[in-house]
Amino acid sequence: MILSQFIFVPLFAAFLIALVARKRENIATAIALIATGWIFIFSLIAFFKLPAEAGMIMKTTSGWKIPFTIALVLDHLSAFMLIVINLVAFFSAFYAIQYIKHFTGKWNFFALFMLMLAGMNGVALTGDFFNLYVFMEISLISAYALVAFGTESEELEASFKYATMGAITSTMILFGIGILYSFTSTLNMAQVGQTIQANPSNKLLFLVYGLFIAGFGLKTALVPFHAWLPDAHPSAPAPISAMLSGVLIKTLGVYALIRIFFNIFGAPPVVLTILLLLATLSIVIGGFLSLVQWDFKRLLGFSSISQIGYVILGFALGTKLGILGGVLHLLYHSIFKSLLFLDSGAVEYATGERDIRKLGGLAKKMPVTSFTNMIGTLSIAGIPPFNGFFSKLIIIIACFAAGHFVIGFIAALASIVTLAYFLKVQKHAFYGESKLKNNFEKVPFTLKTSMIILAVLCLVSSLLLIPSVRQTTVQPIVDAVWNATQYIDKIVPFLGSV
Amino acid sequence: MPVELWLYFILTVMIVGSIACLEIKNILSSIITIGIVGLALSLAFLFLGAPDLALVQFVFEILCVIILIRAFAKRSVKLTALKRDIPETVIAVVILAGIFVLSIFALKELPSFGKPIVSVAERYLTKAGMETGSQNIVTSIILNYRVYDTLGELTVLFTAILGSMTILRKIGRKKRDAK
Amino acid sequence: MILYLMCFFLFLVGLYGAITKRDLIKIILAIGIMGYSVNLFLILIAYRSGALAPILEKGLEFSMVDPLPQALVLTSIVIELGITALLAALAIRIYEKYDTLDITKIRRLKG
Amino acid sequence: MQNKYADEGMSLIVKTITRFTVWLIFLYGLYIFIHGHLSPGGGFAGGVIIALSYVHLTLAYGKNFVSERINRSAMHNLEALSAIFYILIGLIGLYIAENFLQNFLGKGTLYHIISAGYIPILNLVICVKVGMGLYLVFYYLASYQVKKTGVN
Repeated sequence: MILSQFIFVPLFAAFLIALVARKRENIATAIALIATGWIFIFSLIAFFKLPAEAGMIMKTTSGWKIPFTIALVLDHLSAFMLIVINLVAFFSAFYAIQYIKHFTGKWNFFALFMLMLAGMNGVALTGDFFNLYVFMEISLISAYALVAFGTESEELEASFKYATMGAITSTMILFGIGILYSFTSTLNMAQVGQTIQANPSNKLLFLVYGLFIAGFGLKTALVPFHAWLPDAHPSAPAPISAMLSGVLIKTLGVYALIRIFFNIFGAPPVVLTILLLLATLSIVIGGFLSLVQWDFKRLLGFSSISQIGYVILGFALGTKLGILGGVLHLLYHSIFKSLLFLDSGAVEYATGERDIRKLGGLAKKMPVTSFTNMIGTLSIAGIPPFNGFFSKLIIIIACFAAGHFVIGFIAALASIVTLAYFLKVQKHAFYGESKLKNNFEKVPFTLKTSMIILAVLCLVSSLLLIPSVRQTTVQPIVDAVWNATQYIDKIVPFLGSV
Repeated sequence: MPVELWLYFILTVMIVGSIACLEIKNILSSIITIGIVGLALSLAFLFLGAPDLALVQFVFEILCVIILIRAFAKRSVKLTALKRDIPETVIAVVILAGIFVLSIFALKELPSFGKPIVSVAERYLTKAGMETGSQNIVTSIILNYRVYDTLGELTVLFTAILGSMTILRKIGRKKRDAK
Repeated sequence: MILYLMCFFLFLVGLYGAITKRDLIKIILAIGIMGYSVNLFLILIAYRSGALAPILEKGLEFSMVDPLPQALVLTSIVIELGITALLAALAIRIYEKYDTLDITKIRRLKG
Repeated sequence: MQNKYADEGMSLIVKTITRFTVWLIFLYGLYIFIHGHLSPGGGFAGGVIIALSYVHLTLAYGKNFVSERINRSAMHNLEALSAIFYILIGLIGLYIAENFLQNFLGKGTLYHIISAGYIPILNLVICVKVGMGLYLVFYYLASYQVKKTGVN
């Protein structure tokens, strides 16, 4: 298994697009599609090859032993993230083929898209703190540029807001890495973890916790750090919104938080408590702010804050059941949220309108979009046969099992709020009378295909809960998170001596 | 004069320069002041035994200042009449002061200046020349041991350039025809 | 210890500028200041008393400073330049669209 | 050098001096990156210095003068090509040695200019990439025409 291909294939595609496809846009599309398809297939292969490799593949780069070089580490959590990233990326790229016709600069779009993908894959795979920072910056910088892709006033403003906040917190993360280096004298994650867990009472660690929670918390859009998300996510073109809400906040935010605080720092109780609080706040505030939105994509953005709160809540409970719920909700949310964003993109493509008060009666004109949107709505609101129900149920049960009755109650109530604001969308946008002013354009083929497949996945992914399937797929991921020292123990034998 | 004294001096210059840069009301002076801060940093790198960085910081600073001046000062862009929002500033200063006081306790535990824990890097210092054939150890790290980072670094630059080009397109959306 | 504190103070000065200033250019500069302080911090923790730059000399043995943070800072300087360029491009476009650089007047989007 | 852009840029004195200093700056950039594995500096510093020599030219002579003489499309191609080349070096490392980006050339003798395996090649690649890229950024930022459309 060549682990570095997850990074160099998209990078190569991006550079190739910039070299040969500046004038020929179809080539850009073809390159992007081949590259995303390639790594999607390999990410699936990687996941199912893992059990044969004792749950961990570690590859060093440039031929030296760790910690003298950078290691790429594939364990179940990374492989899971790779699948989520590349699944959404593939369908977004496929969707974008025809969607992007309304914009100029197709090759810029696909090159930046591939760079963002490479950055996220790098974050999911790397086993080195500084490398994490570098790849994070790659995906963030391309995200800033993609948010401003339409170059309208609002988009530029949202991008500037996102870019300044992102840059400030990235600097904080780098400061944290510097402090870690000062007393561990290494950058390899496993070795840092080994050193820290030998001496966990160091006061410097609290400073590091603070810097990392602010840094990665902003990337996750947890509540005190959420201000950028409702501007940035709606401003981007729809496939990018799907990528940002679907996977970027999860890779740079949730995954990085989980990897660092659970596997490296050994889940310190202080951090878990803080995360629990922030997650609850996110659920409530995100939910209630969505209620008052009339812009379709903005509503989805606020709803992302609320849903990401559920994911973090699951993990922050620190119990096996909670982590199971968190992992499932992470996967499910990336499927249905990207589906909903793609739906909103289709509506915008067809009508040129995002304000749901000015829409109406779309169910007849856009049957596919309307139907898939209905499925997305039912999933995100947690209606039984759809996937969102199961993950939310598990998280709420885990809350009660862990004794956090109030939080469990809040989470259950917020789920009803979710249903309320999505029914508002259904009522105003898809049913009722049409209030459209613009021309109506037909929704093209690639848009429909992507939406239908994601809608099917909303149903199919519930099958992961069947015990025999769960045992081989989800359980190893949960173990990788829950068993805090497993990551370190597996890498330590590879460490070379000075 | 020991290195520490020089560094106190340089850091004071940097802090004063930064505050000045943030408070000056003229855009050109502000950009030039940050140039001075950057050059002071370059000097600090020289004292700390990092000539590579001093060189890179120096040339990057020049490029940064030129870019900012050409982009803003040349266009006679006006800074806005900065009316200070007093309560907001006070709250920010109080919070930051709180963070500073708390950080004193944490930063006390850092290894004292001049006596770092060097474990992984010891290998580079003793064996890099033999193992990579490069006389400059920093180069041997960025281009051999941690060459993957440098790929990422190049990509960041590529992304930033592509991103700026994307943002500076005159027309982003194609017009759609209204009914 | 005092050097580290001064360095952290510089970081907070940058943070102060970034959160209280309302001018787009001042915000860009404040982010630059934060970057300087982090770079300086990384090099400060790498310094060894009496050590020289990590460049080998034929036939000489001497104590050298920790070279790893230098490699990191090299990367981080480049990243900062990229971010500065991107922010400058954004600021120019915003200036074109709104005819001002005051962030309080650029509030088309509601938080 | 009579041309139609004689009024642009800076004064005649600056232009005349620039004609000499540009080459010095350019050569210094070359020196810095060629000696990257021997002395302080390397591909990044060298690349920026080379970009600065172009910037120097642009500042002194005005952007129209330079943009007529420098093929920007070729600069774009070179930039992307050097990045591709970096990955290709990595792939050769994967093929000949066993890891991505592993050194596959002999180490040579320490302290000699031809030594250190693939480091000089990578320095060259980085230098081209950084030089071209940063000049392009400068060019696009400096030559962007702000259209006064008023607040829209």
